[in-house]
Amino acid sequence: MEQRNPTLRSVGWLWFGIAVAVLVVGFRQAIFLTPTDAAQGDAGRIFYYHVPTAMLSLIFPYLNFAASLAYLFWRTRDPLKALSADAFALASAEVAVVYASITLITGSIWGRVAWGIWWTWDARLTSMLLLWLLYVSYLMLRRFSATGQSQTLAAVLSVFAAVDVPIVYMSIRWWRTQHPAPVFGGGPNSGMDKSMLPAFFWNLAAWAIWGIFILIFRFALQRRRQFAEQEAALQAIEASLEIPQ
Amino acid sequence: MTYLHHVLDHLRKDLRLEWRSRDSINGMLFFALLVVVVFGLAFDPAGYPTTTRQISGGVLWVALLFASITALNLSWARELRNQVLEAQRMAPAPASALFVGKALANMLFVLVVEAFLAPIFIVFFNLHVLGNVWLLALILPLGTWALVVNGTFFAALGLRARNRELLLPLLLLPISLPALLAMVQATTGVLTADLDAIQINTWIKQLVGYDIIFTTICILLFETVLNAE
Amino acid sequence: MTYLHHVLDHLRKDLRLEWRSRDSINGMLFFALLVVVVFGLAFDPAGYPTTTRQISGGVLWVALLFASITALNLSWARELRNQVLEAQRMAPAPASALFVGKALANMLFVLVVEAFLAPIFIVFFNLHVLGNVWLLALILPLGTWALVVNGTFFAALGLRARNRELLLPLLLLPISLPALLAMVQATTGVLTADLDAIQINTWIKQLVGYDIIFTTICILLFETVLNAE
Amino acid sequence: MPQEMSTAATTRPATLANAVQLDSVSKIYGSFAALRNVSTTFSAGSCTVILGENGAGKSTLLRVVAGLINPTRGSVTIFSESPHQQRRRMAYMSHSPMLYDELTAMENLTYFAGLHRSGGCACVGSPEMALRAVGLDPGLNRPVGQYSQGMRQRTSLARVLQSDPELLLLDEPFSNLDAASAQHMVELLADFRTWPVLGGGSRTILMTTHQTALAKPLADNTLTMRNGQVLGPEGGE
Amino acid sequence: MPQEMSTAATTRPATLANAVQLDSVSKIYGSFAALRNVSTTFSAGSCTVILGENGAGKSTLLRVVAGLINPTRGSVTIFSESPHQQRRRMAYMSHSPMLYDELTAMENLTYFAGLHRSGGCACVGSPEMALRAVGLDPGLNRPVGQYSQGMRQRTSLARVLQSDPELLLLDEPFSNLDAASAQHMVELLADFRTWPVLGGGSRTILMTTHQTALAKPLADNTLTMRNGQVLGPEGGE
Ligand code: HEM
Ligand SMILES: Nc1ncnc2c1ncn2[C@@H]1O[C@H](COP(=O)(O)OP(=O)(O)OP(=O)(O)O)[C@@H](O)[C@H]1O
Ligand SMILES: Nc1ncnc2c1ncn2[C@@H]1O[C@H](COP(=O)(O)OP(=O)(O)OP(=O)(O)O)[C@@H](O)[C@H]1O
Ligand SMILES: [Mg+2]
Ligand SMILES: [Mg+2]
Repeated sequence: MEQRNPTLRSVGWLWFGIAVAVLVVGFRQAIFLTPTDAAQGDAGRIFYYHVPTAMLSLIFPYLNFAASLAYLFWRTRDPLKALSADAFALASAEVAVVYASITLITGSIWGRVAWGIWWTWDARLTSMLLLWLLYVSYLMLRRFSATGQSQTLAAVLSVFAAVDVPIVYMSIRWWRTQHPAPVFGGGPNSGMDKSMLPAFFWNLAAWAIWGIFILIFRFALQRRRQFAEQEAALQAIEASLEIPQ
Repeated sequence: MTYLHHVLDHLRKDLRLEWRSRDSINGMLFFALLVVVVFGLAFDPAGYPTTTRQISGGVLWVALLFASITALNLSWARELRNQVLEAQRMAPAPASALFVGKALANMLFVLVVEAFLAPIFIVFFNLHVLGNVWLLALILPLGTWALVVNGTFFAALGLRARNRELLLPLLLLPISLPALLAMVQATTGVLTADLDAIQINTWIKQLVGYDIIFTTICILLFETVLNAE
Repeated sequence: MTYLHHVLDHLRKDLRLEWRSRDSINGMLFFALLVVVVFGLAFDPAGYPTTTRQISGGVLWVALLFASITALNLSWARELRNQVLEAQRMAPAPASALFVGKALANMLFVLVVEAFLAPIFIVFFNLHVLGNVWLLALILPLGTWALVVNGTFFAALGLRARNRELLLPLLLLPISLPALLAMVQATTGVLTADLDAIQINTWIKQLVGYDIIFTTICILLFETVLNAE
Repeated sequence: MPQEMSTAATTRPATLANAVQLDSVSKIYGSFAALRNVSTTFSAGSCTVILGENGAGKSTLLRVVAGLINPTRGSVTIFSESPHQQRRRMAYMSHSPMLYDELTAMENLTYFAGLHRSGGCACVGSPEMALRAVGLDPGLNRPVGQYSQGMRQRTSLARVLQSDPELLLLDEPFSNLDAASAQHMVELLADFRTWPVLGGGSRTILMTTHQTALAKPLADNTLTMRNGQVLGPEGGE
Repeated sequence: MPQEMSTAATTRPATLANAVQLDSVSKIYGSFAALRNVSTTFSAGSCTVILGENGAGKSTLLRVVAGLINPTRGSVTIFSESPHQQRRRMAYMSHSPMLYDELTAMENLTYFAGLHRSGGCACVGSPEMALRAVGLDPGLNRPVGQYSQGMRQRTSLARVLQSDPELLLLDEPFSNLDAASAQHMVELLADFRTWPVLGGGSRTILMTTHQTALAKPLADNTLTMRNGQVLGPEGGE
């Protein structure tokens, strides 16, 4: 078991420490060091939390997709590997939901300040909401189905969800959008002011490190649960084997 | 060819089962009708004809969506009743034929409901279609198939879960939202004549793409779902 | 007093059953959310704020209606599972206590869902309440009780029918239409401030009357329904 | 509640009172008669076993006696009243357990005990004692849904026993039980018959089964049904 | 398909081939082991009866052999292949009838025969013959839902027999049957074992039951299970 391993455990603590440290640096950069945005005032600082989490929340679903495919592939060939793929899929789905939630919340707070409304059915926002809904329904399925079958069914649903996400993007591209255009790789006016860059990258790094930390932590937890279950079953088998027949 | 025969066998069986009871179709029809009435009461169509035209595409699809959700659940509950499903799993015929047969049967049922509902809907909401009516004959089946193919699949997926009836909408709605969006936009576009031909075309193309992609995935993954213990 | 004890026993049991799984509440909550999103996509509230205000009362109640229908069915399905219902019928405790206990439990569940849903609804539909918000705190529970008391009753009525899930909406919707009308009108009136206080008052009075009448009828007739073979 | 062996049919003083009386009872489903003009009585204190092939109407008879279905024609009286009024004095156990899967055995039993109370407190039965009597641990903290079939059947028996019924109706109590569990249940029932009744009456048992051998030691009378009619040795008269 | 009496266990030439082979099979539900390291073989042509108390894992074993559940560990081979690949040669009958209530017996059987065909026409089984073999009238125009339990059980048997299986899995085929129907079913099964197989193999039967007396005349071997393990005389070796 990986968690019982002391070196891995200290690596885990180290990673946690780094995550917290970088989050603190990012916070300092974003709140105290960067000049106030001319147009939006201090509310513009939500940018440093909204955009990194938004970007990351688009990555975790694909980790979930990859893990689910791996699960489906290994399901009959190598059940043990399949189990760890499943644990990873579950962990990444949960992290995806968390990050999407943060994006939605920071976004709507920002929207309240910038646009005067909490929500609008604009392409970006709607697609983000759908992403959130898809992965919440993934977690719901895992809750509702009986033990033993939930993993396969969840993996199947994950394939659907992953196919759906690009379709969502495509299908609402034609809507008029209120949400700002992409900062990177957009038109000639895209890109951000130099003064904002350090804060942005510190925060992006911080949220990425933090996300990976909770992903692995959740993964290890789920693995431990799986091992405990297996061990209990194994013990039951072994105990019964000792009884002379 | 054998595959086709199997699909037809399943389809015939489902139609026969439905014919013996007629529960699904009658239920769906009445349910959809009620939803239309509820919306009629809630929104007062006569008072605001323009508003009505704007929302009626949405109302139509929402009514069909909820009506079909119950019927889709029923269609698998039949297989579950005497554990017939286990017999299906033991049969050497390909699993996906069962899926295709059932999806086709459900498609037929919902189409029948639509055929009854459409005129009633128009009368009730006092609609004058401003756009090209014939486009609706394309949009309706495409949208229906999008609902039905995913619905049949997810009803099977939730089959052995604790609260089947509750689970299906929870899974189906998020997955079908893009299709729903396309259907509603296209339908409303035709009703109000607000969208030009190119825009409607785009929505229809998306619907076709959605149908093709999801039908393929469903067929590929159905066996896995059926045999997930 | 004994009656009250029995009601509390039943209520406690239902709450405990729900607490063990939390399926109904979670499911209802997510389902209601989905319905709101579906309507949001279908009707595009941001585009037409006035239209939105006009229809959102209807949308809110329709969402709650659909969400609670599934949960109401589930609440009786539990009694059916191991034929516990027969044990209930054999028990010397008054049958209507069972009904009241279950209706109260369902009321609690739906109220919890409403408490979560209301803010989300306001955010998604971008609503500014133009009338007196506090009236809503009166209208919501009254309307909910109207839905729940009839829903619990009709779910019990359809309990032994072949297609339970389909039957409940078919029975419940027509019976609840007057209450639904009152709720929707009163809610919309408060949201748009179109209606004056006297009109809203009238709707609320109607709702109260409906609640009293139907609660009485349900309690009186429940034993008959339970023992109808 | 000691679990002594008392399997042999204890010959009891023949009380004259009838526990159950059926007067030309018919039950018709659609156009199919599940019970045809059944007239019979079961005297208080007796144990009657009803035999008969599938579809003979055994379960229907029991459910009519329990008051769960109303006969199409004829009348049923339990202790000289309608089954509905005598619910407090009888208990019915069908082959499904009639328990909530999500609750533990104790929670289930406490709840059902509550349904039987008439005053403020639930003091009619005592769930712990009933559970001990059937050989289950009242402290077991697992929902009934996770019990094995035999344990569930025993819990179900505890449910009917705790209400201290004078008339006990059992529909195939041994089906799906293995031989040892079935034997255990037979002993329990024999024991149950010896429990004293508060008001000074006696315990009546009415059961159906296909496993004749098991039920024989218990039975005072056997009754055979066929095609909705009672043939065989008439019980209780 | 004549229904002669051939109840006595016909001693067949011991074929060396194994019909079913289980290699240290375990099945774990959550943390509960329903099957524990079961290794056993059933030789082709034998009839094995599995006994054991409730929850011993008999049904689980049968379902693992049928390929309806995958073992958590270990492997199952049917005629040297996976159960999935040998579906065509085996049939499984559980205690629920696995029939559509709304269809008549003929419609049900025709439909299931169709699922077995590999070419254009459904010529594998012949529903009429199977129905006659179990003593039902193929022309009977009533939906199966209105049949009595015994008739339904027979229809269910016809369903599995029509596919002409070489390996027949029966889970408590006699439960809920009255004595006469059960006896009839035993005779049918004995008869079934004498039917010739097209390719020249032999018929293997694997069944669970609690009614030992009924199954005895059929059985070549019996096998006892307890707590998910196979005890008793090992079958088929
Ligand atoms: C609930 C509301 C909102 C949601 C769900 C949301 C969602 C998103 C998403 C998904 C991204 C994409 C990240 C990427 O493509 O890598 C993003 C980026 C961004 N958002 Fe929001 N957003 C919301 C509100 C807002 C508001 C109100 C503002 C400012 C007025 C805003 C400003 C930005 C900016 C500047 C970016 C970076 C653009 C880019 O690089 O693509 N967002 N948001
Ligand atoms: N609700 C019902 N509707 C229609 N027919 C019914 C119903 N309940 C029972 N029957 C019929 O009544 C007859 C008697 O049924 P019953 O359950 O009493 O038989 P039984 O003697 O208990 O048989 P078994 O030994 O199989 O339990 C059967 O033929 C059955 O089909
Ligand atoms: N889906 C499941 N989930 C959890 N446990 C299960 C499941 N199916 C079976 N079990 C457990 O596995 C054990 C063996 O069950 P099985 O049905 O094989 O017993 P059996 O020998 O057929 O008993 P019976 O004679 O009662 O039919 C039981 O303890 C049962 O509770
Ligand atoms: Mg019976
Ligand atoms: Mg079994």
